[in-house]
Amino acid sequence: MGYCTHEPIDVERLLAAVADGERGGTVAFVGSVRGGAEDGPVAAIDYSGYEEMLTEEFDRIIVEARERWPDVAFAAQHRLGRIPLGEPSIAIVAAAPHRSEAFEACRQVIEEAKRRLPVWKKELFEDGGTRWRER
Amino acid sequence: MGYCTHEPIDVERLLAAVADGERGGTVAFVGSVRGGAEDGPVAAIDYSGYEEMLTEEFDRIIVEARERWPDVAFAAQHRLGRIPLGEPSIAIVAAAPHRSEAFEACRQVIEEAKRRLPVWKKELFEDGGTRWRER
Amino acid sequence: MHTGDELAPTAGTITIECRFFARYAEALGRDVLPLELPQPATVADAVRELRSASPLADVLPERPLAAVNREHAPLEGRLAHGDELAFLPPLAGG
Amino acid sequence: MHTGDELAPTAGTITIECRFFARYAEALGRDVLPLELPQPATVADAVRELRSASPLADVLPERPLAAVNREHAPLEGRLAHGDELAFLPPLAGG
Repeated sequence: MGYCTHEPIDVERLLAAVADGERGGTVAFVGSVRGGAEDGPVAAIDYSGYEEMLTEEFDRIIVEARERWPDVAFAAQHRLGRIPLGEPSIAIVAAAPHRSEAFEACRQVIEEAKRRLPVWKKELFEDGGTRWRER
Repeated sequence: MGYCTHEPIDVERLLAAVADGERGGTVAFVGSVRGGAEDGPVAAIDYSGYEEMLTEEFDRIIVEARERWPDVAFAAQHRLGRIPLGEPSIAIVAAAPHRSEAFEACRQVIEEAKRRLPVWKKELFEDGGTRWRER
Repeated sequence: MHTGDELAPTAGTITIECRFFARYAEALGRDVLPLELPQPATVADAVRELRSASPLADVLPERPLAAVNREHAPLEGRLAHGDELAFLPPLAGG
Repeated sequence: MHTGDELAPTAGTITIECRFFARYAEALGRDVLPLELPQPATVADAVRELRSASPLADVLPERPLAAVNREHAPLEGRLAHGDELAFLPPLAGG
């Protein structure tokens, strides 16, 4: 399962990828497309990425997290392309023997992903207009 | 959707219950049945609860969390009955406009749930033996 | 809860419904027990009364976790006629 | 990455592949541009060279976010022949 997908993210499948009988606590972060632009109602967001780097950088982020939390299993995906409002654009799953590690590890991975993944958002307004959304 | 279920927990359905275009950050905690008993291999755990109180207490926990984080939407379920190793026994979902609130709110609800929900676990060993598991 | 005509108190007493769960219910062989107590009565009074005879003396600790009407209650919690008093073994949920 | 025979350098120079994304690519009307630089060269040297002529002067900031061979790189980062130098508009992932 690659880090990068152009299909809807299947969170259940990510959860299944890390499930086992020894890791009792799993934390998932799911980031979804939000409206809230000033210029009008957003219908969807077009996510574009530097895909080769996205995959490598996501892997580096998870390798770093695994160094810090060796007992934690991770699964993660970023969706690219046109994503309708309310649908997930990113999901991070961390499964650990104890829940505090799962919370911390999941949090670190999403913070690093937001900071480092080469992804850009273009808002698609209902009236047909577009705008790059930069945080 | 009640807080209490005797069927497998459908995390995707809990995520869908809190999804909307304004809450971009959703955190889910999923607690699964772990092995790790000293007395032999655990095949499953039989979860029993004081169901009427479980429902009321879960509701109080979430009302308290909603007072602290008014913008956060919650969904939660505890499964009872015989649960095989590795399957979810509890899931808490918190969706917020910003992810730090979603992490904090989800964490508070699982901590309170672990501390307050009237639920008990009986380990079912592969050799047919049983034992109450108390933390 | 002050309903329950079937639990009509004698003068100066209340009748409550005690419930037992998990390890307590298993050891006791039952999960419900009506209990009559002189007024005023607390959770601690109910525990003392129950522990005055076996097999409950062996099952119920001196300071068990308790809930009154489906809400966690301290040992000093006051009981009313018709209350549901539940004794909870150490919780292990989640 | 020191492959890429198609980018054979002239004496004392290196050739790199510049890549542009999102807003940069849109404003520029293209997403790839080969660039020859005198050795030794840094990311900052490439930025200066690119910004010396429009339309890139209007598109690329003086201190853009950059990646060399698919890894975030500082402006002082050294470039080698055949490197892939990507210019990244402010990130907005997740």
